[in-house]
Amino acid sequence: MEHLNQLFVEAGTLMFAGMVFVFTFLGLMIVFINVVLKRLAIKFPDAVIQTRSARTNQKTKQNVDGVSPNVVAAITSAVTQYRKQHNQPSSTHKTK
Amino acid sequence: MEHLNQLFVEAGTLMFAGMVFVFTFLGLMIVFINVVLKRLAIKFPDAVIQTRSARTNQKTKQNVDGVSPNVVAAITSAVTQYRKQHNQPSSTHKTK
Amino acid sequence: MEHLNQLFVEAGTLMFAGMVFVFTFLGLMIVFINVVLKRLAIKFPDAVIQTRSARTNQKTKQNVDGVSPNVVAAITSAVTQYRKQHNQPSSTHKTK
Amino acid sequence: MDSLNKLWLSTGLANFESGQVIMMIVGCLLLYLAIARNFEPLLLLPMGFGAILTNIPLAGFSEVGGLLHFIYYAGIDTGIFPLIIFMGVGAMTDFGALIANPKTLLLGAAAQFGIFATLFGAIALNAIPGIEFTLKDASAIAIIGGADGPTAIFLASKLAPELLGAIAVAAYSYMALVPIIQPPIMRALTTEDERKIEMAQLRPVTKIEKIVFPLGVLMMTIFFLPSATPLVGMFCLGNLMRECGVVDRLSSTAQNELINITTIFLGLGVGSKLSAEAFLNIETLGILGLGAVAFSIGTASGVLMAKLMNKLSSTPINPLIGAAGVSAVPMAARVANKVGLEANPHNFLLMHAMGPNVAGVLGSAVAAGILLALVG
Amino acid sequence: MDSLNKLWLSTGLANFESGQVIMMIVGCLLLYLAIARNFEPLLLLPMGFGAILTNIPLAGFSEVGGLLHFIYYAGIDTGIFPLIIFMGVGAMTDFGALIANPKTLLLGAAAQFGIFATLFGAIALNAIPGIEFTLKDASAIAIIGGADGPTAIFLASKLAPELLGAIAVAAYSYMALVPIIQPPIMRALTTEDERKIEMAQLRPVTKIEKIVFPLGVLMMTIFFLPSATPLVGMFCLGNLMRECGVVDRLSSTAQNELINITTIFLGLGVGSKLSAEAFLNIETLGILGLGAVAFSIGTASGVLMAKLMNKLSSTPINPLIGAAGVSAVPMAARVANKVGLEANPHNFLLMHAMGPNVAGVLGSAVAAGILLALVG
Amino acid sequence: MDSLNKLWLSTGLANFESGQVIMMIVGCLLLYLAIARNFEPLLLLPMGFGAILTNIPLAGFSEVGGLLHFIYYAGIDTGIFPLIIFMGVGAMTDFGALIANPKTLLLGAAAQFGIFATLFGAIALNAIPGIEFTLKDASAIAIIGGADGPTAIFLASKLAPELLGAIAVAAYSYMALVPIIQPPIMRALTTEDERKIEMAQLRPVTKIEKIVFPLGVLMMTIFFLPSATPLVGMFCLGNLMRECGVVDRLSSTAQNELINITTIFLGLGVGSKLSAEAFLNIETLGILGLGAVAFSIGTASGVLMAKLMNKLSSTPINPLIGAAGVSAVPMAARVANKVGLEANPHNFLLMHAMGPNVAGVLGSAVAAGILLALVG
Ligand code: NA
Ligand code: NA
Ligand code: NA
Repeated sequence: MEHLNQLFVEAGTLMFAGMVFVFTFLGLMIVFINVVLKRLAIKFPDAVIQTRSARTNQKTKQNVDGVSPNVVAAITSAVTQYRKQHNQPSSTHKTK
Repeated sequence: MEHLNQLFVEAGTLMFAGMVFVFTFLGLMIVFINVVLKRLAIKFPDAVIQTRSARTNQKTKQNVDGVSPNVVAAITSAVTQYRKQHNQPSSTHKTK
Repeated sequence: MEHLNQLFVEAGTLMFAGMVFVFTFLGLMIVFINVVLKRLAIKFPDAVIQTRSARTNQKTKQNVDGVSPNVVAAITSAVTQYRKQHNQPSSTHKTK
Repeated sequence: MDSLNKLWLSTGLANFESGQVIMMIVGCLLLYLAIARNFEPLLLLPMGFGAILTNIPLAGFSEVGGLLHFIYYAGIDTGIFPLIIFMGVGAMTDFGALIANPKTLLLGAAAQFGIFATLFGAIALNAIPGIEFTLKDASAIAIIGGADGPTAIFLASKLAPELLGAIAVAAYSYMALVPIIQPPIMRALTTEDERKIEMAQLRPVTKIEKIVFPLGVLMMTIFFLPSATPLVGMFCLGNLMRECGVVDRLSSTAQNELINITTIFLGLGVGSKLSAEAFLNIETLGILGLGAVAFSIGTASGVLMAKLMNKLSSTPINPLIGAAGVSAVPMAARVANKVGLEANPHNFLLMHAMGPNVAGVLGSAVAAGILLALVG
Repeated sequence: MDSLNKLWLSTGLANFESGQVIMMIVGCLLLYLAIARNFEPLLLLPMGFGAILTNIPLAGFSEVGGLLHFIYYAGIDTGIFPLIIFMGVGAMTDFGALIANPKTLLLGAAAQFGIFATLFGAIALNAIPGIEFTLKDASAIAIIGGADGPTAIFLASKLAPELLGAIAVAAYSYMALVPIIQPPIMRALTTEDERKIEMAQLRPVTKIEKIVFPLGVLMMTIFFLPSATPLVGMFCLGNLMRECGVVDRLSSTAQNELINITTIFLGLGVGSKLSAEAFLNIETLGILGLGAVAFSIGTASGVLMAKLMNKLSSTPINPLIGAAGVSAVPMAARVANKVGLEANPHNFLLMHAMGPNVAGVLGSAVAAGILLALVG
Repeated sequence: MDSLNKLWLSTGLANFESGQVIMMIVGCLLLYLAIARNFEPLLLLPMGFGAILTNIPLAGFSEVGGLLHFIYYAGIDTGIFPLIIFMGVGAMTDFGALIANPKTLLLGAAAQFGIFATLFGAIALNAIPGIEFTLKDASAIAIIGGADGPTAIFLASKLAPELLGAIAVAAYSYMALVPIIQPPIMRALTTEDERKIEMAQLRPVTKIEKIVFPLGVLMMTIFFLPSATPLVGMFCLGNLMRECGVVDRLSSTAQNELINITTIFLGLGVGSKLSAEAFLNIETLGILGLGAVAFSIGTASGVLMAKLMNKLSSTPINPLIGAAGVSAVPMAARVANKVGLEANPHNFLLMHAMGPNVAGVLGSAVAAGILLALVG
């Protein structure tokens, strides 16, 4: 009983210290995001070139895909099917 | 020679016991298929929805084989995209 | 100092022996290519069928990029190639 | 005939012990849940199969020289498999929603109360005769409340390997049961009006933020909680590979082939801990019960925290997204979205719930680090 | 110059032994068969390459610390590589044809007579001076008749590791020679009319049957032959992953990347057993001879069993499909189809032959289990 | 409170040593170079991350039982990871350009002078107090001049494991700096007219040549330099799988998933050698300096050799392609192409430079074998 009481005290301390620590830690992460990341985002915005290249990418894809509008939909479905078989992006998280 | 005779007896026994066992075992598997699986098949037939999707699947496949231009183009693009993502021939050398 | 001198001598010897060996070795490789490989190339030229299929391949690629009416053939080969590289359903069993 | 007799003595039928039979049924049950009920099949299927294999008489799968013995000691006892999976999960995780709305980190923190309250509860169970949980055992059990499979396996393999099987079964089962466990608690603790709250659209997040975020998280973990760095470090490595844009082939492999290969072996290895001696006892019942408690308390804590924040915050916060703080990515976020849609058919909470959802992953890794530091 | 002399003494030319030269030629022969003759290239190419590497003087590939030494002891001595490959083969195998026509299991059983007859023959070879096969050796050799590579490697690594190289070479070579070995035997044992027999179309098989089948096979193996559960268990795990429909990403990885990676290393590791001492002796000749006998007897047994069944059965059975019972999937089934087409150009036996073909895989795994239980 | 105090004592902040802080900054620098500067990111990113992880106080990543300790001793100390990567690189390498113009092998040979001259230089550095390089150390350092990452890691792990971290950092950094280091040297040693030289189109190469080439290279290595067969053998295995056309699925796996998985772990494992004791000393400065010297001398030797060959040869040879002899595939070949285009906008040297480029890979593997044979 003595022993159990001591365990309870230890568990209670753990609970308290643990929750304090978790909140402190994730709270500091908020500070980090609000202070460091926001400044970085202002200083290094996503480059216009990058946006452009992304656009070019999309264009390229359309070109590769074959320029016919019907085909685009077909491709989307083909790619989706392919991803389902090989990537399963929505369910992958469950892997853990 | 004594020893060899004994080995022959053992090998013969093994041959007999082994074939009996193999036939018994695979024979029981026949029973299992005929009794258990067949009943399960009746009790849980493939859902209609599933059959449908299977058919759609088959159709898609047939189209691929049987040249329906839209879908076919879709696959080409899927393959191209896939290759881009997985092969990257120009940068692969850098792996080393 | 004595020791360092000895190291220098060893390093120099290594440099000399190493470069001699490297040149000899790669030089022999030149002989190997010029003598063995060239003869093999004459004796076993790439089969005409293969050259043809290679040409078709090139054409196919152009077709895929340029979206010409021959797309159908391109897809067939793309799908076939893709299957060959990644699934090989017919020969996979041989893996065992 | 001597040979046939020897053959009979080498059959399973002649050597079965009742415990093995029961554990095989447990294994089949896990397979059923995985296949028919879609309970986290990627892990429960190999785990259930491993449970069957390890209980086969004479086969020696989990004895020295056996396949599952190799797998367990090479991959789980060392912690390598859960860490590789954590790297893959990191490579699959998009922290965009969290960076856009960092307040949701507090929800991920609050939900960890499920862990620490369960730790207390596990100690309390010692009052029941037949149950004797040390502080290490209790910590390993409590982590079930983190709703994060690899974290639970990693911690259990360090603190209480003999309970690993039961803990993994409980963790993955309850993760699969999230859509059943959470909604009643969420509805009970919120009003209709609260559930209808729509939230402001998230700001776009730049590439640099996404790249620096995992590095920042790692640095903070290094400074304040080195014992969590194996888990957080591998997670951040995966996430950095994903976001940096220069090692896409590594990121893709980490998310696909590598995590798949590891998952098969992790499942088999965990299943090998489902032996009769280790599983068929009253402690397993206790673990299963505590697991349910842990999930419920975590859900409630998250929702209550969100209610509090909604009152204090200038921008509206739907309390439902607090439930996603338990992690169980992305199931818990989907549940929040679904319950929200019931109250307000135009209210799509999914993206908003992804913030607390991934915060919960970090939160439970941090909690695991605390337990390792203080109890391990 | 001292350095140049040291360099000369470190060349291969100054250190070759004749056995090593011969074994390198054997390795090159295997490469030739793989590349130019398409003899099971996926395994024979790395195996031939491994044979060359292991016989390089001074390089120490197969000595402690060498690459092939690591590969062999980590992957083959433990049985891990063949089991992973068996899992992948399971994930590639469709049991539909077998479930639709379960009688064909008897053909897969009959063909295993090739194994047990060869065991007898291997003992008989002891009459030749210089050959001394123990019962373990004979069992490992006999399994060549199973026409199943990973099964042969697994059993040989357990019962007679010193014969592993020769057994693997024989197994894969004869598997590649199936289209040459089988047809004459098939034609000799059947009449033109029998070869013309057309078979009834197979019934469709439901999803539930395909899911429960591997579990049923596993259960039966557990009950009656636990020593076969490593092979059968991993095979059934792969097949279950394939059919259950909820872990497609695991199934795909097992069928592709995982089996490919393992195949490379399995081949290299088996090749490392092709050293001069282990291979260049009269026993290897005996093994190669016995392998041919095993394949022939297995083929004949299958065909004869099919003839018998055709006479007793109400539905017609083409005896040619009995030859597919030796496994060698899918080569043997294709051979049955081809020989059938010669007799009747409208007779497509491929699907019908897939039944005995996959039954043969199970049959030889069962036979391997029996040998392990009684001899191991 | 005792628990909070214990928690504080378990933080990184309370336990940091200055060396660890500096090494973390080095790790971050490597990440920066990889991500922002695109310096060989596939290896430098995991390496930089590994450097951070290994220097975390209390976390024990590189102590017995730690993740990086397992990775290092299983994969790098044994040489397995670099050899697997070499196999993958072999599977990615097309020797067509080399076979079409075999003279370029001499350029690949000449560039290895960078290695042996650096060996001499490393010994000379012993004159500086605080630096004491043995002949083994000097050899491991010199191989940086080979401009080949896995070769450098393999040799360093055998000859001077305590220098492995610095050597790998230097090797990959300078490989990434090839576009900056080489052009000035190339321009200084050639005239405008020489840079303008156009080369004759390469003859087509048949399939049989490409298949037999790796086997021939392997045979020559076996005859003359068995100590190089681990590297050359695995490289040739990969190349044979690529060219033979019958094992495409193995070749594809070797080029993609297998090399990706190995690269992640190789990088982490190498990073684990970046501890303060091993890296923060004057010897590292020496290694970094010697690395730059090695690349420069290698480049110069290649260019000068090409100038000589251009004078002696009947067909014109652009001296710029000599610089590609250092390997650093395909970067060095691209640099040669780019510098050539500056002088003559119609002069595409890329394919011509691929010959010496892949010759350089063979050349440095041969050089590594020589060092192993004479010094190891
Ligand atoms: Na959590
Ligand atoms: Na068989
Ligand atoms: Na080089």
